[in-house]
Amino acid sequence: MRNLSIQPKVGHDTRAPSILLHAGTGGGHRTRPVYWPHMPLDVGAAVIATTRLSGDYNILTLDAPAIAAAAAPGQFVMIRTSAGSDPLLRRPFSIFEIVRDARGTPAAITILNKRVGVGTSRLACAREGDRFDVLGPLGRPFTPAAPPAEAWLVAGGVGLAPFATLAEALASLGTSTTLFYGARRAGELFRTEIFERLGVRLALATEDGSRGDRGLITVPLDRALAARGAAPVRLYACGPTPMMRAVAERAAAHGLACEVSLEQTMGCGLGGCYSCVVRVRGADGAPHYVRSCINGPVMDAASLVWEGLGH
Amino acid sequence: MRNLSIQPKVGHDTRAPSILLHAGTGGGHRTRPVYWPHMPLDVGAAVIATTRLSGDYNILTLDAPAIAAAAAPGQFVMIRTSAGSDPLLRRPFSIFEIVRDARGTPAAITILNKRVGVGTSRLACAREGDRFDVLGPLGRPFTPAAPPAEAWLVAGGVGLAPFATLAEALASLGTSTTLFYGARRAGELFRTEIFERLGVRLALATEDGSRGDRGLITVPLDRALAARGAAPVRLYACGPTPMMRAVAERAAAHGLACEVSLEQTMGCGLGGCYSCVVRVRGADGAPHYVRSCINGPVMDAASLVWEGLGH
Amino acid sequence: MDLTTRIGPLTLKNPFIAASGCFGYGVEYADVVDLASLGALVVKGLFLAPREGHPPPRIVETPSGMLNAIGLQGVGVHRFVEEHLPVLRGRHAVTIVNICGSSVEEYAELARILSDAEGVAALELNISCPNIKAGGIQFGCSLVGTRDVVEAVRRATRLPIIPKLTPNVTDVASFARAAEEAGADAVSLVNTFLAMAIDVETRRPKLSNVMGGLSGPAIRPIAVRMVYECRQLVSIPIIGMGGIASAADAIEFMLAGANAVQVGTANFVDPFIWTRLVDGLRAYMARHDVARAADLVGAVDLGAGARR
Amino acid sequence: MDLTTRIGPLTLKNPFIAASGCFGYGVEYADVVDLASLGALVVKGLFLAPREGHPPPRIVETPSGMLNAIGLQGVGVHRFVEEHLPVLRGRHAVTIVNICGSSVEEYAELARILSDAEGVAALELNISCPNIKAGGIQFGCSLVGTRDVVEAVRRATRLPIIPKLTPNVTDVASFARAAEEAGADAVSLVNTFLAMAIDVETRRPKLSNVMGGLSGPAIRPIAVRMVYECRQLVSIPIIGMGGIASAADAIEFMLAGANAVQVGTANFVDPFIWTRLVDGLRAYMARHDVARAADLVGAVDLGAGARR
Ligand SMILES: Cc1cc2nc3c(=O)[nH]c(=O)nc-3n(C[C@H](O)[C@H](O)[C@H](O)COP(=O)(O)OP(=O)(O)OC[C@H]3O[C@@H](n4cnc5c(N)ncnc54)[C@H](O)[C@@H]3O)c2cc1C
Ligand SMILES: Cc1cc2nc3c(=O)[nH]c(=O)nc-3n(C[C@H](O)[C@H](O)[C@H](O)COP(=O)(O)OP(=O)(O)OC[C@H]3O[C@@H](n4cnc5c(N)ncnc54)[C@H](O)[C@@H]3O)c2cc1C
Ligand SMILES: Cc1cc2nc3c(=O)[nH]c(=O)nc-3n(C[C@H](O)[C@H](O)[C@H](O)COP(=O)(O)O)c2cc1C
Ligand SMILES: Cc1cc2nc3c(=O)[nH]c(=O)nc-3n(C[C@H](O)[C@H](O)[C@H](O)COP(=O)(O)O)c2cc1C
Ligand code: FES
Ligand code: FES
Repeated sequence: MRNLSIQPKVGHDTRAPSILLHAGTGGGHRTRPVYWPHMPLDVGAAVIATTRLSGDYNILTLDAPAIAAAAAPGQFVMIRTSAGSDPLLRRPFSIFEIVRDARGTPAAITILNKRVGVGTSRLACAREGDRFDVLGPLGRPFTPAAPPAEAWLVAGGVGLAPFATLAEALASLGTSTTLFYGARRAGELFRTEIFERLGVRLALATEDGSRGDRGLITVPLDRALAARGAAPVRLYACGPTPMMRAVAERAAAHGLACEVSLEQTMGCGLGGCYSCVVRVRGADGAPHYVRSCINGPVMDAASLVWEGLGH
Repeated sequence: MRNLSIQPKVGHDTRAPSILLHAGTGGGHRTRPVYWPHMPLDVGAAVIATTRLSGDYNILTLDAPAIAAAAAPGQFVMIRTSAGSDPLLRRPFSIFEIVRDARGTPAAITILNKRVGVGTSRLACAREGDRFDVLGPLGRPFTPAAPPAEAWLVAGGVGLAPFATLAEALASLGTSTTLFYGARRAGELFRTEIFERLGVRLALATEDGSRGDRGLITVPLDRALAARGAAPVRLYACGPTPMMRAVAERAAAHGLACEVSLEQTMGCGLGGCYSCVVRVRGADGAPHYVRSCINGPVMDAASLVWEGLGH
Repeated sequence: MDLTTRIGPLTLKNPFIAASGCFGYGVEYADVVDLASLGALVVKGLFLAPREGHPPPRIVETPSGMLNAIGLQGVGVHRFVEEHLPVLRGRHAVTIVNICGSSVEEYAELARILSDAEGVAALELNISCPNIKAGGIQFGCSLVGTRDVVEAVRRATRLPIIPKLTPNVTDVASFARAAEEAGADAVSLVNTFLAMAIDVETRRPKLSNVMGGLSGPAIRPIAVRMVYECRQLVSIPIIGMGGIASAADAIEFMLAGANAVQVGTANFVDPFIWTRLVDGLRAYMARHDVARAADLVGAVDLGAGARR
Repeated sequence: MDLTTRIGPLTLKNPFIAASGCFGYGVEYADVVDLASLGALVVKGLFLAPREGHPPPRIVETPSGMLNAIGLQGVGVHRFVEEHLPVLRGRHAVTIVNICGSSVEEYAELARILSDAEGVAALELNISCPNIKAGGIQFGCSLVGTRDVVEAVRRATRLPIIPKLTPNVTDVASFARAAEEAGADAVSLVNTFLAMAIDVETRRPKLSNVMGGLSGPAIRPIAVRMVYECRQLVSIPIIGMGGIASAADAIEFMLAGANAVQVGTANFVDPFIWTRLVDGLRAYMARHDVARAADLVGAVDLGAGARR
């Protein structure tokens, strides 16, 4: 593997993709972007390294400098896991880390992969030198809180994935940050050192009590909410739907802003297929389906209709 | 790779699969074989080694001792090149070598693979440790000539594949053997040392004249036919159809026995699908389609109808 | 755990049947698998007379599927009865014979001959082969033709009769109903989808016959839908097939409404699939606390939110 | 080298068209590909009114294919004309609008509205969507329904009209002929195959709508056959589709009889496919010494030995 190290990225681009900035009617050919501030790229990326974390989890380092350079925290890539047509569709993955070379230039991305089916199994078994088509960066990123606000990141299991880049952005803004991170057992709490290195406070929970609080991540979260001071808090959640919903309800109860990163089934990742919809309440108060690939994956928790939300 | 060496196999089983030995009507459950003297096995075989010979050719060593132990010269295996359904069907390959351990016990088989499409590309790119389902041994093997008859093997390109095991069997019978081996250029004449080690005479030809005779393999073959002595000669041919036909015609003209190893498209390799048919003239003189997977791949050249034969 | 399934008067020891044309005459597999361990096997389509079939290429692979245009090469019914049936009987195989005629009378004649032979468990009426000009699909694409063949065979035999339906129609369930009304004991579906592949380099069709039948995993979701549709309309047993390659696939067909399933193309890929199917079904039934495989038939749960 | 292809009065700069429902309203791809470089794009099926579509799950993957039951979520024709059409016009996209009605009158009304809008190149009549109860396939599965819709739209507009045919019928070519006789400028085929997938662990259908439409490489050989059959029966242009994922696949459809092709599912897998298609066609034409892409249309060589 090439000699790469992870270093905080300065001057993060955290603009959201400008959903439907109209290009105007004046025939202005290719002047203003309609959807994508950064045109997504499709990169035939070599696997630079693969690190097994457990039977189900591994980290894949992919040689995709252009995507690494363009990505904002919370964005994702669509990875093609077969050259043929089985499996056919790409699979969405959060960009876990931006790997930089010695000069700080983005050189690669990593993916925190959890094996659940055929595509993730291929990524679990990938070896150095294998190539995968990687399309990205895609989707609406997080809005990082700036001081004096604090940032509380709430991760469940593989829901940790979008938070490493967010923590970097928060660190570069000087925002005080806490990671609430829950998993089934201690052995499934991965890569906490990334966050510690960035000065992030950790609050851990495991279902079997083998590390941190015993129980769900809401145990330390509720304690922190009860004890919180005057500083405004911005919540970020990624994980199983019931967990995100629990966080969103607490955010609402405490009047806190909350962004969640959704993981709907996605056919295209570009707004083309309308497969990835979730319901949000519009200006009229009525629920409407919107595409979580371009209106998300990061969405304002307050607008979401949780009833019927899958995964 | 494990420490394996190729050694002549003693006491070769060269019985043909007994096509339709009827099991009788007497309700004798599982007593006598109907089709297969050795029940074919399906082995999830690990790649022990892969040796690149050229851009298009490689040799794959597969950990399939049970198949190695049961195989007769000219038999083939059906290899599944994907775990999923694309590509769907297995691909047929001659058993190239029987690899034996230090004690002479069959330990593995090798495959001489020529990349022509999706399945052979996967085998070309396979790496140590990869696993493939390998079904075999299958098909009707060669009938090795015994002294005083001589054996002349005529190979074109990847048509060399079934002859390494045949040469072994001939060597153990003490049969005087010549390999006529043609390819496009010197760099595509592979593994001649296997044959030299067994005492096989070589007659080579390349289309560009870079080694042996310039032109087709019929150049040295015709010279040998013109010069041959009194000993009866048995011909064996494997390669492109026009080459095999040319050999068969010469065999007929000289009144020599000739077996050819055919490479029809095969769906199953077991006689189940009727995809692999070739026409042979039956007792009535009329041409009938027979399945080259179980009536072949090795067939008596005299019975074959060459018109319309593909590949 | 009860894996048996009933197809009219026939009780199969498990729901897994080797599909016609994908298992030779059964004898080819006699040394490879224990034929008696299969629910049943269906032999290659038989006409009265021997047939040469189409010239090669007879198959071509397509994404997750294959086309075939074998053209029903076969030994004819008489040689089958003399040569192959005794072997199958010797191995205690439950043998279903797939028959094919170019006239209604030929189907009836085949049924009479096979009724007199020892060791035939049932007849599958191939009125759906897309690969031959006369016979087969000409009946299977018309409700009248379907009814005529079934009625004629019904009069000719007391063997269970199972018309095999083509998927190349607008409303397959209406054909299942026509078959049921005409006296069929069960229906099997689907046969292959008429399809075509062209070699762009030579501009020639990849099959000598120009068109062929698509089978394999590619067609599975369409076949499942068709079994489901038929289940809504008929009460006779349904034998489902189309791309089954695992126990889960088979269970999917059963939940959609199939009483038994056939496996064709997957047998080419894995001739030892049969024990995997039985083991997989057993494991599933244990996991889900299902005592009788028959309880899975049509047990898809449409839930409250379902739209249809 | 001439890549142009004519669809009735319309001349496309190349034969590659983005398929309806697989390219959003086109605007989503405006920053990803040069919309003007496509032969044309077909926007997502539009009704008069906005629609919410079906609840998720709306798609599920199957072997070499996918099922979808989006349920025609859409902004309705008026918002499309106001919001999206100007963007497409601004990018010089050749825009074909896919319209869908629950009555013949709704199709005609949509046609009138779109005739008045600036920047609509043609109308594709979606009479073949398998995923909605009213509208769509009820017309596409009946010859009379097909004729009625085409005639009504013909009276309502001077835009080129292209009925999109369903493959879920016994004889698709008869529908192509009905469309031709009723005044269609071209036909496009195939829409998706009605299909179903069941999660065996939950026993629930994998799609909220129970059934969905199968698309992708899995269906390609059936779609090629259907295009070929239609080519034998009609003389209007045919726009072929179904599983096209490469220039070779597209050329296969052209040889079978397609004047142009649409690419749907493959655009999800590779949104940058369009340049690969154009480059691949050019390379093929150079290699085979073909001056005009139009010369490939229907140029399959059945040879002497062909049986059909
Ligand atoms: C924006 C986004 C970001 C994501 N980031 C990550 C990440 O960083 N790391 C990671 O490991 N995974 C991530 N996922 C989930 C990942 O995409 C899925 O696990 C993957 O697509 C499953 O593919 P498969 O072929 O392995 O499973 P399949 O064989 O397709 O399915 C296996 C099982 O997984 C279920 N499944 C399918 N898709 C999803 C899904 N989206 N979420 C949950 N279950 C699913 C299926 O219903 C099925 O039961 C993300 C998803 C989204 C939408
Ligand atoms: C009994 C037998 C023994 C064989 N032994 C060997 C061997 O030892 N080494 C080896 O490299 N190959 C051998 N072959 C040929 C090998 O099976 C084919 O090359 C292989 O199946 C092609 O698969 P693919 O997926 O790479 O090609 P595909 O992608 O399926 O096809 C690519 C191209 O190859 C052509 N093709 C497909 N099958 C064959 C075939 N059987 N012969 C020639 N061309 C074909 C196709 O028409 C197409 O043009 C043998 C074949 C048989 C029947
Ligand atoms: C090579 C081949 C030959 C076939 N021959 C017959 C046949 O003779 N009679 C018949 O009814 N069906 C025949 N079929 C159809 C199969 O029995 C089965 O209906 C179809 O292949 C779908 O199942 P599958 O996807 O499991 O293969 C044949 C299929 C294949 C692939
Ligand atoms: C997600 C999805 C949505 C679709 N929506 C429409 C639609 O709105 N109108 C329509 O006529 N066809 C629709 N189709 C069908 C496609 O346009 C096309 O006919 C079909 O997918 C076959 O082509 P393909 O295999 O290239 O995808 C849709 C297909 C998919 C996969
Ligand atoms: S994934 Fe296709 S629209 Fe969102
Ligand atoms: S390959 Fe199936 S019968 Fe020979």
